[in-house]
Amino acid sequence: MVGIFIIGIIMLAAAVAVIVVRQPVHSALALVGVTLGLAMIYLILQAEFLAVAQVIVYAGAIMVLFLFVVTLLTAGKEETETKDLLSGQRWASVITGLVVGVGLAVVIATHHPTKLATSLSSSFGGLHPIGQELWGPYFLLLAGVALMLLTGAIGVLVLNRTEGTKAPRSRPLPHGVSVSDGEGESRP
Amino acid sequence: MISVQYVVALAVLLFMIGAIGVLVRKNPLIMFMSAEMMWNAAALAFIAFARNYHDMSGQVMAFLIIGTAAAEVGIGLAIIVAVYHRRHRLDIDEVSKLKG
Amino acid sequence: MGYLIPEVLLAGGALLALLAVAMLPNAKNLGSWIVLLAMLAAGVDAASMWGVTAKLIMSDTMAIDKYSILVTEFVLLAGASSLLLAWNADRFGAELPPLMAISVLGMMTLGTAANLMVVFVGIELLSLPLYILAASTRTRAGGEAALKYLLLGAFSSGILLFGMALLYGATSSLTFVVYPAITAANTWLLWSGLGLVLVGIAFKLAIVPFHMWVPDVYEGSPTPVTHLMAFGTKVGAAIILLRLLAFGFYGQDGSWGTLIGYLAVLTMIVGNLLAVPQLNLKRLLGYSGIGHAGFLLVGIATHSVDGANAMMFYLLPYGLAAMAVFGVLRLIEGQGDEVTLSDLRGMAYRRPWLAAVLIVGMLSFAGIPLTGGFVGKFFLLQAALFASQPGLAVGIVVGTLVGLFAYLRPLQMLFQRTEVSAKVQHLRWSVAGAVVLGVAVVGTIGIGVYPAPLVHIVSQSANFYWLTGG
Amino acid sequence: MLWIFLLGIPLVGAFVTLAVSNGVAKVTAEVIAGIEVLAFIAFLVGPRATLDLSWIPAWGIRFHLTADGLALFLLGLTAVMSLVAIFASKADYGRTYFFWVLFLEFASMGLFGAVDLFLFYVFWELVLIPVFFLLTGWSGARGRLAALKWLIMNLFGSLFMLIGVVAVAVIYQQNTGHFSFEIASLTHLAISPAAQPWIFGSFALAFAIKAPLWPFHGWMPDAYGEAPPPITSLVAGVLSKAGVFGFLRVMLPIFAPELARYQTGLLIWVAVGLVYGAFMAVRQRDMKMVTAYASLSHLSMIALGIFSLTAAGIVGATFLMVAHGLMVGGLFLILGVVEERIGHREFNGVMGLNQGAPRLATYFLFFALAALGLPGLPGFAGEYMIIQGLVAHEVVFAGIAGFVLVVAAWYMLRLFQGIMQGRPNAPAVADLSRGQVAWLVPMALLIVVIGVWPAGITSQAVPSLFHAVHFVADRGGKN
Amino acid sequence: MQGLTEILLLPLFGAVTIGAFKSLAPKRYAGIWASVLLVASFVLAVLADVHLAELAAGHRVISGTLFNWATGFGPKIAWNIYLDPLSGIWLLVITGVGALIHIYSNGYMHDDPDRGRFFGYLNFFIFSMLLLVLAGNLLVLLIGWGLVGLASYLLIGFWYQRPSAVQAAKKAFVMNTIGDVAILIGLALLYFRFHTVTYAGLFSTFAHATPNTAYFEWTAVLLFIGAMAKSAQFPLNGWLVDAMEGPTPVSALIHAATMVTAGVYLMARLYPLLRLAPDVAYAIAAIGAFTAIYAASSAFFQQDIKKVLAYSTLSQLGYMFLALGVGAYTAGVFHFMTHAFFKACLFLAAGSVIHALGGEQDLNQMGGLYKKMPWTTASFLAATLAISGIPPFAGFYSKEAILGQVFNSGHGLLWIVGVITAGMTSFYMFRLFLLTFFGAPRNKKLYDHAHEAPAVMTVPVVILGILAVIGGFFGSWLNGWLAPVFRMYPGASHAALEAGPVFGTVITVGLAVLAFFIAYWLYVLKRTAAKAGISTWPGKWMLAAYGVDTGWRNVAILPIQVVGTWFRDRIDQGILAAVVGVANGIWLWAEDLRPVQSGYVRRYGLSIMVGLGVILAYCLTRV
Repeated sequence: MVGIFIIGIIMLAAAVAVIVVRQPVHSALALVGVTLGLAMIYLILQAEFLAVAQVIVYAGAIMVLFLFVVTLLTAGKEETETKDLLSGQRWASVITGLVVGVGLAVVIATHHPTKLATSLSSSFGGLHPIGQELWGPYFLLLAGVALMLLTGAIGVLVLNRTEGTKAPRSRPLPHGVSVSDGEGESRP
Repeated sequence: MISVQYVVALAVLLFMIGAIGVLVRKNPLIMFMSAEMMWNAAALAFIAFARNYHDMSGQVMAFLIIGTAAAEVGIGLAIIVAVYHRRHRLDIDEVSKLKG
Repeated sequence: MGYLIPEVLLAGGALLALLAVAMLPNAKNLGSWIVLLAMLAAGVDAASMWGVTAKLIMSDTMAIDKYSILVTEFVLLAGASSLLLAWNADRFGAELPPLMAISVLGMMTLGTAANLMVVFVGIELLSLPLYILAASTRTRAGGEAALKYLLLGAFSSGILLFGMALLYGATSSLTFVVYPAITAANTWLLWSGLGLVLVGIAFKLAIVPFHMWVPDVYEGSPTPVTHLMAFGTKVGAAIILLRLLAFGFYGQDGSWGTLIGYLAVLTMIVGNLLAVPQLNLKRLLGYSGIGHAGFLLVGIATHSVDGANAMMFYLLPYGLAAMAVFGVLRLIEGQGDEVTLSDLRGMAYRRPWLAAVLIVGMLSFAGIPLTGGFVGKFFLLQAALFASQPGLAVGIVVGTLVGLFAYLRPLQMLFQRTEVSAKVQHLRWSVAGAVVLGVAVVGTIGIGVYPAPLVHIVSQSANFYWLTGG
Repeated sequence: MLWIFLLGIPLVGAFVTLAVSNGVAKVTAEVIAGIEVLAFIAFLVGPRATLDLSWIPAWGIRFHLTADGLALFLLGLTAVMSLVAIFASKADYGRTYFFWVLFLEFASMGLFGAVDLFLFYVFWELVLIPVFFLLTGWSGARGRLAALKWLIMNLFGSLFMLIGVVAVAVIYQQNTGHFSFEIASLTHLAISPAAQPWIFGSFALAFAIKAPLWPFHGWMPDAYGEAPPPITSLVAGVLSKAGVFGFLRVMLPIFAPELARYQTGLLIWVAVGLVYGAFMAVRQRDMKMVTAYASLSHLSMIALGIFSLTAAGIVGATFLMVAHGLMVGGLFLILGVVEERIGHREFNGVMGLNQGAPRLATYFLFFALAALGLPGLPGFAGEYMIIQGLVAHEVVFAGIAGFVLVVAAWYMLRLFQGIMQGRPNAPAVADLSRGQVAWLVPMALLIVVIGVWPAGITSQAVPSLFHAVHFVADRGGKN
Repeated sequence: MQGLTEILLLPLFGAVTIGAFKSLAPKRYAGIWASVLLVASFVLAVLADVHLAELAAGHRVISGTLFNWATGFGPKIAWNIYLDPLSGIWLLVITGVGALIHIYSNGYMHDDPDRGRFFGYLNFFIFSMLLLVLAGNLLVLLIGWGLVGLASYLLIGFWYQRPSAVQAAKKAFVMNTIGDVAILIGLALLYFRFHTVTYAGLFSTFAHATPNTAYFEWTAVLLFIGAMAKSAQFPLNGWLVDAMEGPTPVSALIHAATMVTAGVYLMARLYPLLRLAPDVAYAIAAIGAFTAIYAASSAFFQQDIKKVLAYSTLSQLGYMFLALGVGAYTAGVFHFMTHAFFKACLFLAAGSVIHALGGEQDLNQMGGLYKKMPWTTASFLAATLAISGIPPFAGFYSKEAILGQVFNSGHGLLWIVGVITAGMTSFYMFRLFLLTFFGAPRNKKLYDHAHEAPAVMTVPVVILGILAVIGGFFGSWLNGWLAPVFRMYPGASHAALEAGPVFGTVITVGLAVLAFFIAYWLYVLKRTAAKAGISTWPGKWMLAAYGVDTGWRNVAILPIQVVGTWFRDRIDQGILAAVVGVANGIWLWAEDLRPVQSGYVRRYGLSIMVGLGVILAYCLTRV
């Protein structure tokens, strides 16, 4: 219980950091913190498999990708954000965000979920039950996610192909690294 | 026993911060990260409720979210790279030729 | 599982096409042919299921009923027409057919969704290929469109997901078809969850004020992709909204109906209004799509079987008209990506048949009799009035009137006598384009002249209220 | 089955015309329109077929057309005027032009024949489209604007009427449990008092805009002014009847009690339009506008007859519709010839065209006299019957109508004399060609015949107007 | 129907054939053809009347129905043809005088290039006029009524190059339309009440009607307005004088002998209605008397030979209405007949003069013509004596019949007016006669070229002159001839001719003779110029007919023009602007909204967020 509070506070701090720090790299690092915090909460909530998945996928793959792109794109460019030229955007965003957030918080605070009397099985959230679900009734959804990942792969391929390359060659999957020449500005 | 409300409240705050982040930051990467944060907040809420209801489907949902996020990030970053690799600044407001 | 053969066929087709593209890079149109055949097969298979009694499959996560079959057919039509519009054009890339197939698969999934997970997966499956496709020509506008679509899509998906989480919290179930049975309580949690989910879906459906990505993305994307967005995405988003509200929340009388009603009127008027001053034809169609989303919402807002049928009905004429207009657009644009109103000058004299197709499509959008658009609007009006909601009817009328300005201006350009635009002069027909236009025109006029079969089919399929025993 | 020919000939013919080359398009269209006239004659002498097919069974919509006395002569008017308009068109307008004209003929035929409310509405909107394109593609400098005004203003009314159409059917369904759009079955509806004025108003608005009746004539000056003369004559001669026809076809059966309730208001409204149109016509400098506003006034006259809710007034209105179509259609064609000869539409004092073009002057005078209601010509007969009806209801309106007839003499003669008479101040213009006389003569003869023998039309109109007459009798109305 | 249809259709046939073939046949054939047809129909008319006379006195009606005119809204209205002694008189006069004038026109219009058109119109007029008098119901009458208006319009504006002729034609038509409309409403009222418009049907129901009700008064007023317009009774008189812009035979035929007496015919025809509306009958008499004296005084200072005659026509028509108003129907018809003779004669003679002077109509240019034109002078004199009421010329008898019955019926004031008018008539007619034919020639050049008209013109003039001399002797025959008509239905108590008091005759004739001497003294002895006195105030007023035209302009035309201008410039512009304004408003609104679509992703996101907030708020408040 206390753990959750502590982790939560740290996580919130990191989350705020994501959106306030000036350097994108710092943001990405803060987000790593958030995802790790989440993983810990998942653990507390008896979602062990997801905690592991969160660490591997988010902290391991996604955030690395982010950092990679951040460094790629910020290299040799101005790193900090200029002044916000959209008048009132910042204030309006914060206010509406707070309104929505507070509204939802009030909703949550007034909600009293029914607590189940039965105790949680020890295997809840483990690899086995989730696997049974995923490969059982939700198999198609899993397949769908797989298709999405495939799509992602194709997407990276398509989007950062050099001009004149009509069909996919045996190009390495790492995304958008070496193929960033000649495209993008080619609007007639 | 942990009250699910606190966890969901945490998720709400995370969601809120993510939403605000998308709207206030000009760097598309950070905006995208903020959006990921919103997804994560949702996943957190799912897991919390799954814990509350002793129902695995919430966790399955969270798993789907993580998996989908991975695919989405791949595509998203590719698009961002494609759009920004020639630009001087990572500024979303510069990408506003289409309007009206 | 047998009910999911169309989906499986399409997924298989996508994978096969991907493989073909990778293995045989020089075989022109091979991927397209594979996907097209898969789509045809899926369509035939889906049609063969017509007599099925409505049921839930896959642990109550998917609903197979006549609506799902109709949606399957509609989105396959959208997909096939988009594919044909991209036929023979190298600049969209060889991966376009499998990506489109995946997107269409997402739309089909939405048609069957009875569970929030399926909704989520379907929406993402629909969106991710479109993000890529929007940028696939790698023009500056395409990149901008893709980026805008992506960021806002991710943002709205976050909202959608959070709303689902709240719904899950309120009901302890992700299978929304059982909501009426398990919760009689109208809690704030339930309603705020619904609100957030509505926002997420409304984004995809392009409902004001969640519509703003639409014109930009439409304008920037390649035309076949825009067509898929305009037709397919709309079908998918509309059906999921209908499913969610009519399956999960039909017991909660009035409240959401009124909300959707307000949104419908707002959307109809704003969408059509903003279409008026547009000069870029695709952008105009984007706003027009927003306006039509408003019309679709009317059907849902009536909170009745009639309304649901009317919405279902409206999707087809809308899509056919979109096929006609995008098809003409595609022929005019040639190697370019942009068609402005002045590019249409003199077409009625130089390319009378093409002009005729454009006229039919635009008039269907405008809801003129003997086109499907009119019957659709008529159906919607009927539903609105049966539901004793004259405000919605007036909204339809005002929206249509405002939209007229937008639809008539391009038509007047066709009759510009003095100068003929260069694009029209250098226009070349293509067989694939002709097929799309032919289907579009025959369908539009056919539905307009003899709508009885479609009305019958749509009315027949309205048995989903009994699905849950509610 | 005759109906299939009546509708099919112009429709198929339109596409045939589109398929032939530009050079022979006009001849093709002439032949098709001629066949259509023959088909109408066959219709007139043969059995009055009705066509009644199931169309959209789910909503009780039927493809139901009849040619009762109300519609019969309007169908004839459409056939004749279309033929004349095609004759009067220039061959170099091209095949698309003739396609639209024939399509317009098809749509008008359907409109006047439809007795299913849905079908009526379909044709009601359909007639707008060809005119829109004709105005867009074949008219003067402001034609495009005129086209937009035409379509949008008309749809403004029509779409609200669509709500009314649907509402009526919905109410019927709620009353009886089954669907029907058959006008004849939609009578005696129990419309709630809250909805009733709105539904009534939606119909009235649409009809008033189409006619047009004051003050809904905003589209009229541009459309009449800019359109090519044959199209102006079709719009003013045939389509304008659709509005007042709607009052008879749709509103009289469905809204008889409401019409009676609002009668005084309606009468005052159209009486204002009557005077307004006449006064406007007196002060115009543009020759087409004189006729346009005269037409506005005439249509108010027709509406006045309808709203008198007497047998005489309604029969007179029916008759005047046909007569007015021929007269004003012919007048616009003549003015088109004049405009073509002199190159502008202004007429200023005296122009003395008579000097060089006596035949033109003769036909001009004939149509002008017909339009001003010279006794012996059909305008007079219609106006007499309308006044007869007004006398039975409220003699004040008869007085107003009479006053306007006097003003009509004034503005019509002002128009005729201003253009044709006086000392010539410009070089003489060419007279009518033989081709032009060839279509003017039959029109003039037709006008004379129905003027001398109105019974030919009115006797046919009676059975179809039986309901109206009956209704009037129910109210204890005097004749 | 005893040739009635043929009588009707012969002139129509003539008009159509002339119209159709005028460009093919030589020009002079048109006049001959028209005249031949008219003579033929005159013969037929005589035969028809003879046939009528052979019928029993109580059944002197020939009627028939051609075909239905309109049905469907009540009892049918048909093309009824109806000949009785009353219409028989008109029939004879129309065809007879008409034939003479047709013949005369062959000479008068000899040099006009548009002769064909002229005779076509003329024949058309005869057809219309015959239709008017042969009509068996009010509706057919009204059709004829309108068509004669048209013929009058066409003939007044015959010389369409003259702006004044064009204006005059329009004025005549519009003013006549006032009458048409009044009749139209009147007959609608009759049909509404009695479900018929045939004379026989109406009059038989009148017999049982209660007199003096508002319904009958109004109906009678409306029908009388129609008669006033056609017969140019004050205040609808303005057009008749302007109508002199037409060729002179037209003035003789239409604007003197026949058409303008259609009002007299209508009122005589409708005498049973006048019985039911005694107030209107008195008004008719009063207006007739007023018109008589008003027009007579207006004639005093006219400079134009035809205008004097026009005012005299007005004045004589006033007499006829005076007779009808007091119930002296036969006297009215008698005066119509004699008037047709002498006025046609006067006009044709004046036409000869104009013809001789090369188109000059100004009295100031005439004088002394008797030497050059003896036949014309003699005829003109006979007619002048007739119109002045000098015994034993025709006018004396008919005028005496009217004045006598006015006196007998007790309308003293009207009688005095009539008597004074008789004197005035004598004065201005002799002024005209003397200025034209006597005294020294005022324009030597014109005088030198003057010559007697050719025989084709002179013969009709002389025939009419003879009729003007002997026409008065038909009185007793006419009395008997018309008696069955006016006895058929109640209401014609004073219909038959009656003799007035002797002193009345003495005074009348005395005044006329006195007036002759005054005129002789002024214009022959003192050689006063024609234009003398026109600049003094009574002269100015009388010359302008007391400003009735100006009054019409101010009362009717200007207001309509002002209101019409206001409609055009304000209301209609407003309506058009409203249409454009709404469209522009939509356009501008859309343009104003476009910047909202700013292209900035974050703005779009904010829009989503705001929408989310609103929807959330909605959802939460609804629970």
